[in-house]
Amino acid sequence: MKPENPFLLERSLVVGVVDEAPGVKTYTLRLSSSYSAEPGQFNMIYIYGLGEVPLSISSPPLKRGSFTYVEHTARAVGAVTGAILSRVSTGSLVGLRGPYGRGWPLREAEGRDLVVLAGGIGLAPLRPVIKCVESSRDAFGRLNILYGARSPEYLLYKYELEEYARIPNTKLLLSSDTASPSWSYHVGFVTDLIEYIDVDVGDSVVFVCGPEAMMRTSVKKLLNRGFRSDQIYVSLERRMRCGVGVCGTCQLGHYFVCRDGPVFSISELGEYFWIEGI
Amino acid sequence: MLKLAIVKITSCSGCINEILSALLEDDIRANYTLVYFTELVDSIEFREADLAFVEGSVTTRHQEEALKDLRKRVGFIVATGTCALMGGVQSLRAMGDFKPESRGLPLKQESSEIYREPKPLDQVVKVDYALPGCPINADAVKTFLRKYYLGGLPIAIYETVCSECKRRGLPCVLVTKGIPCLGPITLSGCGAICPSFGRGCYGCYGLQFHGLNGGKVLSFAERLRELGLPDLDYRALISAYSYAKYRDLLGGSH
Amino acid sequence: MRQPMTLVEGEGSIIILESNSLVDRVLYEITEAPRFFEYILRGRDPWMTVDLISRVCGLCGVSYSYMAAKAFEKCLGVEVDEYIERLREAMHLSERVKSHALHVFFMNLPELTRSRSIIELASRNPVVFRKAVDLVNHSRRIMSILGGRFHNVVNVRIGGVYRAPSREEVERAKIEVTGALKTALELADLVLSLKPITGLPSVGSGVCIYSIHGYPHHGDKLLLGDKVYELCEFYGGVSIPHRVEHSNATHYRLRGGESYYVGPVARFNKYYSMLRDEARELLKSHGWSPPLGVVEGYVARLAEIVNALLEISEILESHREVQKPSSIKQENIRGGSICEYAVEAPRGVLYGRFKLGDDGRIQECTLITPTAQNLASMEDTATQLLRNKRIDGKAVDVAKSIAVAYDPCISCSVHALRVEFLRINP
Amino acid sequence: MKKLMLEFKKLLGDPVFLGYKRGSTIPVFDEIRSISELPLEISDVQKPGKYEIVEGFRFRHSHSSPKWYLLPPEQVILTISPSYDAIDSGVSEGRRAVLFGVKPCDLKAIAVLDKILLDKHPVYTAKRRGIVGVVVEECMEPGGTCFCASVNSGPIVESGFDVAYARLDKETLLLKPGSDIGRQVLKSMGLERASSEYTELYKQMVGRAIDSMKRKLPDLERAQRALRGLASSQEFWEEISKKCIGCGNCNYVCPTCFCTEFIDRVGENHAERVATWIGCLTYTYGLVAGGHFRKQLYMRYRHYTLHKFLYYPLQTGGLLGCVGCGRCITWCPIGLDLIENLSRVLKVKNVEA
Ligand SMILES: Cc1cc2nc3c(=O)[nH]c(=O)nc-3n(C[C@H](O)[C@H](O)[C@H](O)COP(=O)(O)OP(=O)(O)OC[C@H]3O[C@@H](n4cnc5c(N)ncnc54)[C@H](O)[C@@H]3O)c2cc1C
Ligand code: SF4
Ligand code: SF4
Ligand code: SF4
Repeated sequence: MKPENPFLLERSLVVGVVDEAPGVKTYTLRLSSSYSAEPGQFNMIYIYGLGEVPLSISSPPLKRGSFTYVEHTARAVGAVTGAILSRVSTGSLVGLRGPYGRGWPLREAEGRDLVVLAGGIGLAPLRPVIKCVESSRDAFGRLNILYGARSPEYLLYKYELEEYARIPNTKLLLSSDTASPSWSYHVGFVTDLIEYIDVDVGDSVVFVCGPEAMMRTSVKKLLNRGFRSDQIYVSLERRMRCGVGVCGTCQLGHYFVCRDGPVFSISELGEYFWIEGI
Repeated sequence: MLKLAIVKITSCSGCINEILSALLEDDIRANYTLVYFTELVDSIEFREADLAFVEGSVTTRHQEEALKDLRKRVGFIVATGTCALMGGVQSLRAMGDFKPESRGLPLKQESSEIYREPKPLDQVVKVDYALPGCPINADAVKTFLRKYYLGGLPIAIYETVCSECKRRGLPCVLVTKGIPCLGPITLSGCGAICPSFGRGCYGCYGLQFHGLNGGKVLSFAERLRELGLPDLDYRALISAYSYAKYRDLLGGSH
Repeated sequence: MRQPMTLVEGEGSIIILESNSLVDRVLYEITEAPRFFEYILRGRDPWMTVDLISRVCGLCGVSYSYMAAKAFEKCLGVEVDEYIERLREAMHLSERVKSHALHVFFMNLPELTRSRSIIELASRNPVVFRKAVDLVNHSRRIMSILGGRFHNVVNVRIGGVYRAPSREEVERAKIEVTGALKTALELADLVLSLKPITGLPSVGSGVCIYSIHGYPHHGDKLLLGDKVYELCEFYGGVSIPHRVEHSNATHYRLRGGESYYVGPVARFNKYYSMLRDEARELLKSHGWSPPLGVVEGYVARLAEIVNALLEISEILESHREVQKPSSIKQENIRGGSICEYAVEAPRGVLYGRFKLGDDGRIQECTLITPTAQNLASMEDTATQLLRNKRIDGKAVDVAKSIAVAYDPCISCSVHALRVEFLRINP
Repeated sequence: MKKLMLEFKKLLGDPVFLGYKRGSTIPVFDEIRSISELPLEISDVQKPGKYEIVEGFRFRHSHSSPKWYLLPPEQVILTISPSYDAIDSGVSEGRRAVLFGVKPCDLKAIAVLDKILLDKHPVYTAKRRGIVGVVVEECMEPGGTCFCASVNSGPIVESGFDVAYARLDKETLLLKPGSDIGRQVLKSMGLERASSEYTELYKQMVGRAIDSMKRKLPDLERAQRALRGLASSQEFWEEISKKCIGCGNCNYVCPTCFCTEFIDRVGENHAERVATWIGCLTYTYGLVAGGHFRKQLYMRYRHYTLHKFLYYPLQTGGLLGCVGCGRCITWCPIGLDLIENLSRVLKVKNVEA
């Protein structure tokens, strides 16, 4: 018997590209209609001859006709993402497999308040969360969105950020590490915004995604504000090559980040979250 | 078509000849125009290029300036070979008390500014990619050129010759025969050629310096000493191809 | 007037000196920065030297390693198994094939067919190009099987080789040799029918290794005219090094000031009769016979390619399993020995002399490369051909084509700048 | 031995035999075509950083292991065209094979890999599913770096095999069945029940074998507790990894290490995705664009150790990642001794919280 090969790819057409920030673009991919994914999951995107990268799904999959459409926001940092940014455009093909991983525990957030805390490109996996809350607004309590970037131009989804504030019962807090003339929001780190969180601390969940250092600071501050470690979820990044828990490169302690994560609660992570290089 | 320049400074042309072998592939020739390659093309100047392979280490002020000028005209520079990355064999002269003087007639003007210690390219200009090896091998060049044309790069894997040796299933010459082998501290890429000939690696792909420090190199040297290599030899052996990195890790006194 | 050299290995320029707007002398300036190999090798032990020295030249590294190994073997009294010695010769010969193939098809052929480069030739005549590529790739694989890789092979050591090829490897190599031979003969038919641009006999006499057994590979005696010299005799007083002001390279001339040349033409003219019958037949059928002038070097190179492939094939036929691929007696290293030897590198006689100190390490070393010996002859030939001609594009072309004909490999950049001999701190 | 092979051949319909095979250098795990290829007349001498083959009849293992077959160093998992059509999925059905003469530690290692890879990794799964018979050689005289008894994976086997044999001396084999197939094989070989003289001798030899293993973890659980307590001590890990140079040899020779890199080869008109082994001790492990999650060598060394002793059990439902084969000790070019390190962990007093 020939086993199934999890590394086979689906050929996917790029149907739209949006410039987000320097070196960051959002791509809309067309997939077969059977595709579906949860917020916080990711796909492996393959570029011919160059390799694969894990990219978070940055929009809830949209079914239209005989296709499903998903978005990915990619930042050029290396061998493969560099090629995506420089070569992939509307009409290009890419290879795709997924979705993988365990996403945000939206079910658990139902009926409770929700804090979304993101730094830089970290908003990508959280955007589907915001969209899901928006589309079933009554299922959730208050929504706080805390988002910051190096400078205003590095914010993602600028074209819709302000709309988030118009979602009922939602508070949007933005920050920029550096000041600029047109910037009317907070200047400083996104973690500064934690003190302005306006939710029922005892009955809420927090989803955090951003650079590792930012997440550590955030979690410390959140714990100080009284959130319990089982209320706080982070989405982790590790070198990731297979996506299906066999290559071992994404291990963090006994977890395979690709399969058991990338979303974990701080209580699940325990000391893995705090020990450098474990 | 991408414009490709092949530039040589102080070196032996071994790498360049491996590049030449890569250029014999039809698809690669179809995608690159050679704007400068004195060995193959009778043209002596070029204004700009998308990509340049630079072979050799910097050993004169003249070369240093030429390289800086090249940097301005070339989009992407590949440091080619262990010379370009870590100084190469010519750097061994820095281990003695060498003075670049001639006994007979004086050296020519521009070469009278010869450096005692050759510089790897990244000490002079920004380097975009590195291909180690003395010489590099044509397959690595082909891979690079094909991936570069596709808009990407080969992903970086930093591991040792042992990795390749083991994956080939070769019996370790150090463990089974007590032969001094530099495989454990040498960058992979050659495919463990020397162990496959039953001999120890002599480090021609250069020190696998990532994640190593002087102490670790010395502890490995200690092991070589146990295997019967005298002091001077293990130092010359470890630094023969990668003196610049060796010195970074261990300081000039070693 | 100064014009950078192209289609050669390494960096250099052609300088044309004028008098009354006419060519007075043609000089070749080697701008390659010296690497001071003779200095680098000091303090090294002979074992390491054999590997290090191959980095003198990326094209003919085997010749260097082989020369050094033989030099040490000879003065240390190391016996090498006969088959193993033949294997090393096969490695050395495949390097000759590779180097000549690159030279003839990538440098001579474009010139003979008036193409700007092999790249242009590739689009004009893809069939020929394909074949040339095949030949190079065959030689690439032969060298990889025998020596580990195409350049800087790792399988030459004092006392023999590190590992003799297995039967299976030999079989693979044979297939490559057969393929190479077939391709080489087809290409030879084409190239031998072309005529060189300039047709001048070379200036000076040819020097090559003296051989009684066959076409010269390596040895400890040289042949100049009809006279046989010991190496130390030849380089100790017959060939005299000159420093010239215009170049980083040392020049060599005979005592009387006359230049001499080394390389395929010198070998061919002296040892034509020792070529295999097939090689001679091939030449005859295209009307070539000795003596050749240096500009007809590609003819000699083709003959040598065919001859070398025949020899390699014979060596592979004699394959046998070897238990001990090397015989080494480290204790034999005697302080104070002087080890010298010469091999016929693709471009001619390569001479090395190593003085070992009491600790068995190299105390002093001299390397005399083929190109260094050819430079004076190159300049004399070009000067004789162009003197009193108008200085124009054509003159430059001729000067260039002389350079290409000699195939100066200048990247070795040892070219023996004598450096101040300083003591190395232990 | 020959009979044993023949019976398996008959019963299982001509499978291939896989085992340690003598070659021109040292035995490696490969296909066995004839009985003469078995390493029956040699022994290995193993010490930290040292391996030698001598005459004898106690061959244990080499750098090679069944991993070489089940999860080969290089596997092409996909060949694809520039238009993203799969040309070849690279995965084929595994050959019907009998593992012949594998060691107890090898068997345990396969059990460990099963938990991680079976039905997830296509190449492994295919090959593993093809294994139809297992013949184990029990170790009456463990090798110089073995410590299987400390980690409960040897020197004898209790389950998971068809036939196990012990070489009581050069000529005498004691066989035991471990499955119906095994019983059938032994029956058709017409073997007698061993007399108590032999079974006594066997028991004694096993006892001696266990005692002779120099490396011991007197109390595995205590060691694990200590490791847990020390996970955050940078100082400790720096100290015990001081001599490690990150060459990765331990990873490659370890029969349970499975970490994999993907290399993308690109040719003139197709590309290949190749899975290759990667070592967690090498710099690549933890390297990401713009950063590194385990930049210092001590971090990678810590991961290796903790993975083997703490994380595997959590990933496999209780199996240790170390099967006590000692390969990582023998094949370390420096001769670093994992078990000696662990003994040091045990000696650190105040870590038991
Ligand atoms: C679960 C998850 C979701 C992600 N989502 C996004 C996203 O939505 N947008 C985005 O821009 N980036 C995202 N990343 C990061 C992104 O995967 C890396 O930037 C990318 O892999 C870098 O690959 P490269 O080939 O360009 O870089 P190179 O440095 O050349 O990397 C080579 C290979 O190593 C692996 N690798 C390197 N860096 C990382 C990394 N940081 N994370 C995982 N694998 C890595 C990849 O397999 C990559 O192909 C995500 C990472 C993870 C783990
Ligand atoms: S032979 Fe050398 S390269 Fe190979 S494993 Fe041993 S030490 Fe490493
Ligand atoms: S084994 Fe070492 S010396 Fe030999 S070719 Fe490879 S890197 Fe060079
Ligand atoms: S960790 Fe070492 S002793 Fe344990 S199974 Fe792996 S190689 Fe064998």
